[in-house]
Amino acid sequence: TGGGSGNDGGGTDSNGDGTTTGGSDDVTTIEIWRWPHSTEPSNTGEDEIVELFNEGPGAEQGIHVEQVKNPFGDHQTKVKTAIGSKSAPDIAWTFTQQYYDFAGKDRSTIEEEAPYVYIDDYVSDDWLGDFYEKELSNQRTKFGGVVGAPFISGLQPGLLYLNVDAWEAAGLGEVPTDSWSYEEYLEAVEAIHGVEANGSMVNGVGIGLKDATGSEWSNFPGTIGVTAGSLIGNGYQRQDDKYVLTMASDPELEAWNEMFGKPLANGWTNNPLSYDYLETQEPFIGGQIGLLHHATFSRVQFGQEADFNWEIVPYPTKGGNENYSVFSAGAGVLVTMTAFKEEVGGNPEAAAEFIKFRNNARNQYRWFNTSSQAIPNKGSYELMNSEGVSDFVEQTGGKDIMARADAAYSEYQSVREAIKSRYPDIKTTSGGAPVTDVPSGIASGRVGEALGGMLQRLAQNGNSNPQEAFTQAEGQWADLIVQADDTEFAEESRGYNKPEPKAGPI
Amino acid sequence: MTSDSEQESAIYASERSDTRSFSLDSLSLSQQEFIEGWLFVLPKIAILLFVIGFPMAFGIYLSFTESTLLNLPGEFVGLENYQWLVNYPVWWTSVKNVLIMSAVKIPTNIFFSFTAALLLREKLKGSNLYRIAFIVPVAGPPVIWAIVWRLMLFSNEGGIANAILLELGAISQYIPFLTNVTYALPSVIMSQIWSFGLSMLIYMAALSGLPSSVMESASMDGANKYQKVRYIIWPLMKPTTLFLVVIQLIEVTKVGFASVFVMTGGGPLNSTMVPSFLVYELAFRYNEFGHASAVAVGMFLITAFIALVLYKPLQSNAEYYQ
Amino acid sequence: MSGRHDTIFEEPDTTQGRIERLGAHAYLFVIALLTAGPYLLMVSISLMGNGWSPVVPPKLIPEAMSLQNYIAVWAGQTALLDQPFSGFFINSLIYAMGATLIVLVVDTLAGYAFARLEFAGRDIGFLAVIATLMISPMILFVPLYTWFNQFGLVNTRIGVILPHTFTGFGVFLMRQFIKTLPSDLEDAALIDGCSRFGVFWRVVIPMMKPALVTLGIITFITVWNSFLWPLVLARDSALYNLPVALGFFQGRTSTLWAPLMAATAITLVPMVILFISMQKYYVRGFTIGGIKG
Amino acid sequence: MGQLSLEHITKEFGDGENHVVAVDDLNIDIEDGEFLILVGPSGCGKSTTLRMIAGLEPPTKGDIVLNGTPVTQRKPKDRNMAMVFQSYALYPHMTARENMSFGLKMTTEMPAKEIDERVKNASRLMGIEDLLEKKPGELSGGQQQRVALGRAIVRDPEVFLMDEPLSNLDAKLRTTMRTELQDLQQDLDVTTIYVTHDQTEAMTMGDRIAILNDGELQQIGTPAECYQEPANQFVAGFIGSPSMNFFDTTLGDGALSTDDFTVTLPESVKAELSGHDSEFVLGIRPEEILSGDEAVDHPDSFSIEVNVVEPLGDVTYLYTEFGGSEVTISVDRNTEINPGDQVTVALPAAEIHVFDRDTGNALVTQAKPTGEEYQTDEMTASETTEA
Amino acid sequence: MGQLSLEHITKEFGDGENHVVAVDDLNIDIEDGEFLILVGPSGCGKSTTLRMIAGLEPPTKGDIVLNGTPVTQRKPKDRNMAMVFQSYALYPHMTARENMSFGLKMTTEMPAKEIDERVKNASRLMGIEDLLEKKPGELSGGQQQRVALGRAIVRDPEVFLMDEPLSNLDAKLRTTMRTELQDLQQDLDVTTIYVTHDQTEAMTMGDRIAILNDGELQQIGTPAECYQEPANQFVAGFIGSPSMNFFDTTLGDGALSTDDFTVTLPESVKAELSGHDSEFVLGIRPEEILSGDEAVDHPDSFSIEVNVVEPLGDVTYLYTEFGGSEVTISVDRNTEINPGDQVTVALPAAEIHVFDRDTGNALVTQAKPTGEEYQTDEMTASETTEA
Ligand SMILES: Nc1ncnc2c1ncn2[C@@H]1O[C@H](COP(=O)(O)OP(=O)(O)OP(=O)(O)O)[C@@H](O)[C@H]1O
Ligand SMILES: Nc1ncnc2c1ncn2[C@@H]1O[C@H](COP(=O)(O)OP(=O)(O)OP(=O)(O)O)[C@@H](O)[C@H]1O
Ligand SMILES: [Mg+2]
Ligand SMILES: [Mg+2]
Repeated sequence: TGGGSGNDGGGTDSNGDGTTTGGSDDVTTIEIWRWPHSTEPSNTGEDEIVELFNEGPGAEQGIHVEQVKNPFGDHQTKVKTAIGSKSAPDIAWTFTQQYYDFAGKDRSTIEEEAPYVYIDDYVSDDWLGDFYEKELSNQRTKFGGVVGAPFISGLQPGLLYLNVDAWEAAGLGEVPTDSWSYEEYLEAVEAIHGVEANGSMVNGVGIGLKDATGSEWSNFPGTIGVTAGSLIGNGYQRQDDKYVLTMASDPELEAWNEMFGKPLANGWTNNPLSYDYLETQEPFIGGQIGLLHHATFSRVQFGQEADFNWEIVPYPTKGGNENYSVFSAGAGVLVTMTAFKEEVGGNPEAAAEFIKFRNNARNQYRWFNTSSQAIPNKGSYELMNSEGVSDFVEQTGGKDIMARADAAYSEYQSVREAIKSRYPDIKTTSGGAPVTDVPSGIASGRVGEALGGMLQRLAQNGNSNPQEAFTQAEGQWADLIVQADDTEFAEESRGYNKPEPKAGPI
Repeated sequence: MTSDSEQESAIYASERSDTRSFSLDSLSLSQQEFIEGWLFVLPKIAILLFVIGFPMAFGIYLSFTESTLLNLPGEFVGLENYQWLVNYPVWWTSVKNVLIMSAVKIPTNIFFSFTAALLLREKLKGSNLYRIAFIVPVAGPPVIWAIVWRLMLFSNEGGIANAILLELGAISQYIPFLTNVTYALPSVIMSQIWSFGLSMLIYMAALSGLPSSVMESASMDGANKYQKVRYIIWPLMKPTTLFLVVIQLIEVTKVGFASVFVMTGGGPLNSTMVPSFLVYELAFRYNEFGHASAVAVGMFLITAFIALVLYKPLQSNAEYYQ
Repeated sequence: MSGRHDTIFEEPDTTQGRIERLGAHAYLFVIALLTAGPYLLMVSISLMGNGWSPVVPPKLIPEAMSLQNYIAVWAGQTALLDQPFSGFFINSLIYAMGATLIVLVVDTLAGYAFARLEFAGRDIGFLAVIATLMISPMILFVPLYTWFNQFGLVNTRIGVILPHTFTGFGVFLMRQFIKTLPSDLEDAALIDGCSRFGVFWRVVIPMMKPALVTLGIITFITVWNSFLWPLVLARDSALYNLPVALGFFQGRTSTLWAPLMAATAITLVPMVILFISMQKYYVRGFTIGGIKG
Repeated sequence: MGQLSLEHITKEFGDGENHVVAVDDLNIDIEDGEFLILVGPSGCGKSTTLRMIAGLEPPTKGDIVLNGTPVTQRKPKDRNMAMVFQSYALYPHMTARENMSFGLKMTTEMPAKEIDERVKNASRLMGIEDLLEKKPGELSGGQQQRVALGRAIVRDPEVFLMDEPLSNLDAKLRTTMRTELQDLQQDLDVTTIYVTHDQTEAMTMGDRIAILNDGELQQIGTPAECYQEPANQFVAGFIGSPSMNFFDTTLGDGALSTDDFTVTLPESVKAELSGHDSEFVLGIRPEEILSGDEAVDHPDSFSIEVNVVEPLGDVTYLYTEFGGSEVTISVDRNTEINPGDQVTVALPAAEIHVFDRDTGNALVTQAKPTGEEYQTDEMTASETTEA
Repeated sequence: MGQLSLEHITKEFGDGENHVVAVDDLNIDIEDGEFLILVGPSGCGKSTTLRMIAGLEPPTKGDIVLNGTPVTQRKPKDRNMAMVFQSYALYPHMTARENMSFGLKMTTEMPAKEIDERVKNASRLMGIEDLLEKKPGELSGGQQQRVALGRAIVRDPEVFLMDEPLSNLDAKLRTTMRTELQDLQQDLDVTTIYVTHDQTEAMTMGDRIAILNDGELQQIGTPAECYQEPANQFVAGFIGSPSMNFFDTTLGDGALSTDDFTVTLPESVKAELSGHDSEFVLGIRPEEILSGDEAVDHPDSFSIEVNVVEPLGDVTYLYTEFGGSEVTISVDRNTEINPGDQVTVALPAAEIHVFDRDTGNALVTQAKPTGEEYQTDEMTASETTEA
């Protein structure tokens, strides 16, 4: 038997690092650390795949997988403690950028320093080929390779949740089905604010801004800029390797003001600092939010728990230009399965075996049927189309979302070209992807502090003088880039509207 | 001492040791006591050294290094982290917040616990229910206290407290208790001042030790209720009060962690940051272990300083209790 | 002797006395509402349907009471947690009892020596033990984890228990208590032929029952309520204690309030009962340790 | 002005199983300026009585009358009495000065200057002027006692109540304080009720002694009366140290006798005892037993063996056993007797006390001490209540 | 067999400011079977001495020699001594029987049966056979004391050490236990060292008394010696109750005198005092001061005013002041003197003690008590050490 599998839960193997090679028939036990899904049957689906592996390929290769579940809020603490003391699990669910500051570093440096391995060393190109290019190229631009196997889509295809009952109570008429304009959006937000629906008082739009340091907030201001014509977000890396910050610019600011700034200034929001981004789900489920910018996975939970009619509506955009809606809006964060290096206690070989299994097209598809979550795997999408989906997915509208995700992913190529045409000095990866990531990872938890602080300040003071706030925050960020050893900052991009934003249709 | 008797005692000693497998009898009495003493404290010292000796030394060492999650310990940088600390505004915010917390929490805690103990001493009907009500918050983990109060103040539009206040007509508009830089710290503190149950019990114990003849003397001397409390009971409770102040000064930092961790995450805008949470954040959010260690050492020094400063008056006031 | 002038209020059968008592009740009631009110709410919510969420206005009183949350939590049938809560309960018990046992043995031994024996290095040793009271655990996480890992103590019950046993509180308490005991008995036992340990075991320990209960209760409650050490040292959720397991109800995207409240009640109620029934001992810990220094 | 009467004072505590009658229908009149000593065994109700007088404890029944006015329902502060506690009950957080002035500050509007003056006077009287700025913790037992007295004096009360005020002091200090207290009371001439269970204090300090037992008054009278004419066996045994020796005797042939000895009774005593059963308790104080040369000539003399000899320096006690009792004999300090010696003793009829065996009431007492002479005094029946 | 010697025993505690010499170069030889009493004021080192003998405290210097063998470095259990504590120190969780057998079980291989036998004997001796199954909490003070003694006896030690064993008992019980203890010690004939600060115990119980002050031995001798021939003023003041009266006097004209009185000295005394300064301390015991009729005829008589009269029943004390000192006079119990009376007194030269004013050493003592007669005894210089 494997070390630890004979234990009645009273502690695993004597190495304590979760990995044992030995036992009479040479079984390697590996640990995967995850947090529980808040909806069912996702957890069951997860367990099933692990079981399948243990019985099938695992048994053949002498690998046994054990799952360890951590409360979500404590997961990161635990993983970091384990990494810091060189006894990391073999695999963990992570937001990769939270564990290592990759900014400005090339692959060989990262390979040497980061706690996790490049999964592309362990899998075939073929296997990787099943994933949507965007998720991979995203990683490639940051890390120079793929460090985590994506399994929940990081692309949030412009999802805006609508409390239909509140909409109707506000007498707003038809629910929008096509892209709509900022003006219409703001009118709706104002109209919804304060109506009563289903016994709840409703706020116009939900916005979660708690926690100045959360790394989510480094994405938050930059990602909605797309809806106003900025295709870059916070900034990019130039061909001369210097970083350019574009956050403090007209399109970004405009998008911010329309989506959140004005509602904040007018009090058409819920209490923004009460929640972080993820927590805004709760008041939406409670029926207290009319419109909510949120991620694809929320849908499943809303479907299971909300007691009112809700729908997903298209994103409002500048002038109602539907093109803008397809790309990212909302703070999408990619969840990956990360395999840890032997130096910090992992067993990447065995881990990779499991990851290959868990995240191949077939099993992603299998899991999709139990979770109804958008997944970044186009092979799976093909299976969905060819083999159909489960009743659960049908009920929760997972297939539609997947279709939207697929569409968004497939438009990625054209967006890429548009970016390159707008910013001729932008650096591109060998695969031709423009590098639109600026350092916002770990040591720059401080970036989160700067941007989160800015957002909190704006929420606190009713969005007063956002331009200055954006400019100042960008300046702080720039300073961090300057101070960091590995990165250089393009000083000429410091300040508002520098460089000149060049907006326009794709 | 004659050589004869020396011999005799040596013989005596060897006789005794013959009958036992091991004997300390050849040592002098104080040598024996030395060995016995260390044998007695050995298990504790061993646990202490084993469990935290190394980690503690390592932690202190980290504060002199530039360490990150993946680089433990990192390069030795001398006092750089402390220099950084002194110039780090969030650290000072956190220190200021702890001071404010103490400045509010401790007097209110003393006030509530003292008055409650005084009133419960009057053997009112239902005293036991009150007592249970006051004890509940301190019996369980601080985490629970924080969760429960977060629910009161926080989730949902302004929290249950708001809903109730609104319902009662006490307010006309939601108060953003935990989400406004003005209200957040007061709210966090407010949620904590109800955990005075242990202090109350300690006051009750002290009050029951109050010599009744002194109280009776005061009666004979013609002191009225207020005067008895003001001039007799309260001054006599001084050692207890001081003791409680010290306990809480040390405790504030710990309880502060749970509240801040659960309720505000230090925000908004660091307005509720406390040193213990700052350590956590630096280490586990920013991965800055060197900085985190410096903060931890700073915290240790502050706590030790407080304890040292207050130890003397505490001890010298113990005399009332003889 | 306690006559009526020991207390402050007038006799209850006078008008004045009645007014005084009424005022006291009013005051105490309001504070009681603020200390225990949130907990009553907690219990109330735990008895509602598992979909309770903080809507506006919030539902505070259950329409139909049900124990379903307790049953679901206890059996491990909630979305975020598929492990039975009974397991965490048992873990909490094991940690609390294990740590209590170690602390009682080790701290009593050390407390005795620090109180009674004269040996070189005693004062330094005592100071070192006391200094542990001021350590913040946060910074010890990683070093301690690393260190324990080398001995295979991570993710073991003993590993979770150990960090709860280094604190100097118990030693201090025991030392202070022993100092209040007459040393004559120990002298008598020495003359009667006991070894030092014999004295400790046969004479000191039997006299220390109240102090042992006190230290036992305080340790038990502290360890039961402990959050950070079990969180870090138990890698496997099968080894979590109750406070850590509470985290499971706060998921990535939402909090399961009703089950969380039920779980909270399960964690809290035993301690409240223990605390209330043992408060005399509990409080004595602080009075011996603190005031009669 | 401090004429105090206790009228049928009764105090009961608890109910059911715990019911205790601490004080049982007590009647005492105390003159203005009188120094009354309250004695009795532990738990007999001394403190309770005092506390009722002070107003610290309401009586279950009866009235306390001060200068003709009932004060039973008054609060302690309105009775104008001061109390000195066994534990001193000084306020530990106040200096001696503050302790002494506290009562005046609380009850009067007296200007600070006058209070100061009074404190100064009282402290001069008590010889504690140098200690005024010290806190009780810094004072010795005797000094604390003085401050406690000073605190009582300063208020210039009508009645002093003192509950074993000296019992926490060591023997030497006690002796000193005893005389000081007496002097003080004589100087101030304030009615004083003084609880003690110390023999010496009881015998020497007061004008009268009231002896309580089980909440009931046994006797009240001057120390000499109580010593010489105890009203009953309880008082006889309680007052005097070493205690009176008691023997169970039978009356016959005009004599009280045990197996070991006979006491031939004078006529007057015989008359007194007639009409009772023939069983009596005979009592005689250790110093009244004749021994050695004095005894040889006595017609009722007999011989005993001495068990223990205790030369105390100024007096020597012999311990022996006869007549079925352990007996103490007090002899001259220069007597040369050793343990085991045979000694001739006699119980002079003139010095004996006789008690009813059932009720314990005194039938024969010794109204006047008669020294060494063998002469018969007149018997005085005790004047007071019975047990 | 329990011949014990203390050889230059010294004990120091603490350093720096806290440094205390608790016992200072003490030399005492105690005979086998002797009953030695250790007295002295509080803190003089009595307990420390006892504890060093028991082995509970190592001496700083010096040796403890038992039957010729130094035992200084032996553990308490290896010294074959038994100790009885002021607090009894009974193990509260064991029955009386277990308390008594504990020592035997710990130190010997004795079979249970024999232990039982011994316990039975000891308890018979102490009269506590019925109490053997009770725990200390269920026993009265006197019973506990007996068990504590029983526990000591049962071990059949060579030396008994007793540290104020009776001080927690009430006065009556103390008297009883005192005699019992004496009897017991005589029966067992075991070397006993007994610490007390009770005058009566000191005077009556032992063969010899050793008086300590400030850690130094003041005098060692029989009770009578110490009473009559105190080696110095300290001993004179310490032994005897009430204390000896002292006066600062000047020698002149063959008499010691103060402003108030003169004591004409016999030749022998004069001779003794010659060669010293003219300042002396004169001491006289309360019972040796002549008063009333006895004094009138005395050539050195003078008159005083009595401040306080304390009739204790068996004896009466007068308190007064003359010669610059507060003075106690012991008079017959039947004396009729009232406070304020003028009384004639005299200090008979035959009864006086004279001390060097600087060293306090005795120059003239009273080797033999002489009762009431005016005759001059020979002066005996004290035999022992000086303070
Ligand atoms: N508050 C009370 N409640 C119940 N019983 C009481 C109370 N106070 C006194 N008693 C009882 O009343 C009786 C008399 O007590 P009190 O204190 O007056 O005795 P005392 O003569 O002062 O004794 P001591 O000499 O020991 O001080 C005792 O039996 C005591 O137990
Ligand atoms: N363990 C100790 N540490 C420091 N000083 C001590 C210690 N034990 C005794 N002493 C000091 O030694 C001196 C003698 O103390 P000891 O107890 O022998 O006196 P004692 O004669 O027994 O007094 P008492 O009559 O009060 O019992 C005192 O000054 C005391 O304070
Ligand atoms: Mg009393
Ligand atoms: Mg002593």
